[in-house]
Amino acid sequence: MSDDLEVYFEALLFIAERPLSTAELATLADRPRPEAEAALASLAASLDGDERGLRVQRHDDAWQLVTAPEVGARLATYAAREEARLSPAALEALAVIAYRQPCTRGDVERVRGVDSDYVIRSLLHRRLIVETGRRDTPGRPVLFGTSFTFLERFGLTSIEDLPPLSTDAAQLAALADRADGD
Amino acid sequence: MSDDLEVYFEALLFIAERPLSTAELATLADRPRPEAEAALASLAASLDGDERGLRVQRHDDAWQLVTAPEVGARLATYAAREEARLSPAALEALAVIAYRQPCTRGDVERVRGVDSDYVIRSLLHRRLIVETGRRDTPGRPVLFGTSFTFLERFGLTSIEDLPPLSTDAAQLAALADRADGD
Amino acid sequence: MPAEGMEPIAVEPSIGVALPVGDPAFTVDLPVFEGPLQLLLHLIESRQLDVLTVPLAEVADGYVAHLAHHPVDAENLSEFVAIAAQLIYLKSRRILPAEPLPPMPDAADEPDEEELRRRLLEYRALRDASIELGARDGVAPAMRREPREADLPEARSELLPVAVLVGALEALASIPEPVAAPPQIVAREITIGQQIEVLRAAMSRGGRVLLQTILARCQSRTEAAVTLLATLELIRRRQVRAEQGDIFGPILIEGVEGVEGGAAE
Repeated sequence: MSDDLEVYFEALLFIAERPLSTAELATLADRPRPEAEAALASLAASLDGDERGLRVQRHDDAWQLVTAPEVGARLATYAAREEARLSPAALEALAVIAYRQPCTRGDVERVRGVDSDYVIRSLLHRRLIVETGRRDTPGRPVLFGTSFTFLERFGLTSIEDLPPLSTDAAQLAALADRADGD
Repeated sequence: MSDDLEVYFEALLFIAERPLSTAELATLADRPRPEAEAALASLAASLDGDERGLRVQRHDDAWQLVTAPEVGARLATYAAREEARLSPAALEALAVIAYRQPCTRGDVERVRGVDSDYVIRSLLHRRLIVETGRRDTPGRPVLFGTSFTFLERFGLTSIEDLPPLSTDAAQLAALADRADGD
Repeated sequence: MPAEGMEPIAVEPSIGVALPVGDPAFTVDLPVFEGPLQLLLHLIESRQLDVLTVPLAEVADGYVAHLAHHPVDAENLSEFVAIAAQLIYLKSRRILPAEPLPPMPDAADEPDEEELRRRLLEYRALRDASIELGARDGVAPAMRREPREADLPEARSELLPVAVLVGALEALASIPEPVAAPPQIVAREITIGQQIEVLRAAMSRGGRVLLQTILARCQSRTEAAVTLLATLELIRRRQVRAEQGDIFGPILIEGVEGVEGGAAE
């Protein structure tokens, strides 16, 4: 790596105590935003490709430096972090939000078939999800999305890293097509 | 870089809150000391050679990850901006400690609802809070209070100058008063 | 073993009335299903049927039996009952092809098997993903570096407004607290068996009754839904016949001659 901007961004993300947005990083570097974005993408790729101990995590146009998931298990032992496991119900709601974000409480309840107010509050409380806005439909329901805390906890570099949904997704699409064709 | 040990050490030095000795690193990796030392030297050389934003610094047999000296001056811009700005998490913890001092980490966590170990450490590092003693309950947890630096940064002459809280916030902060022994 | 081994099922009036739902001996091996899709999927998967192709009416009996005999999450009882009604409708349509049931008052309420199947598939995909997520919960986290003073180069510190401290607590106070978790199991006071008894009692005087009369006495939506379910169950057993002159008109429930209540069991 020799690009000046990448060197600067790596150091900046190292000392930053919060995720930095592309806009902030561009301002700090005094460069146009597309250039900053390209440098960040390149930094992320080079950390990934070189099999280093660190990774760039991206979520909602913000960036942070984290440890590589490959060493996460060994580090978790070192850090001796103890967090209460999530209940199956909370995991279900979290999965719906992670895969369908941004989505509303109603969306979660439609998929799960049950009231999900309590689990969504508990996910909010654990900072695993955040409110991302409101949907432009009657009642303007709150939209939820996952947070950096979610990515950290599950060892993901971005939500694109989520394992694909099982083949059911394809089956669903096929069913939908069939229904549309009727 | 593909050596397993180097990857682990880079991640470990990244999250460690203090410099780690060769002996500690060897123990954590469960490898003989010379092997650990060789991996650390190799990690240091590769970060240096690749002209990255980070460097491994060795001081008296203790190792830490630091930013590259080349970017130091540019990082000062960010630091100045950041000094004036505490993260939401840090502000929450600082506010709880300011209004309910002296209080323990457990008190802060009860109010915030999340683990607050790191954030309290970061406030200690910024010298905004200090240890004031220990609570006389089982486990004798450390008590924290605000510092002189805190008063300076917020332009207060004493903590009696803190503005009053709304009912909701006061009720929330009062959770910290439940000294039920952490 | 769960109830699906008990086919063919019939909802026994006596069951449920004195059902000791809180009895540990009764609940020991049974998962408490939180939602109807979870239960439906469990029934299909435990019989190794294909969600894509199985006629959902085939699991109607197992579903109703489970609902009648085992505890489910009481908070979501009406959702369970709604799906039960759909399944029983689908089943009666298969049993009585020549005698179509009266149309639903609202076309949108007409149970749609493919729509239910689509929901099941979507639920299954996300449930599987949630299991996968659960397996990696905190196992190999990507860890942030927490800030420390040594990282930041020396910088001139500026005055901070005290308002930010108050603001932090106000913001924290505005985060909704999770309300206390609902109890997992509460005694169910209304069962299909009970409502069957109610219907039979009403029919014992004159052999027929207006369904609307019974529904008007119901104290809750759940009770009304269970009553409707009990009616469907009696129709399924051919112990009663239902007649409705026109849409939204009164529904007359009439005992089928020669079938004494309970004699079929």
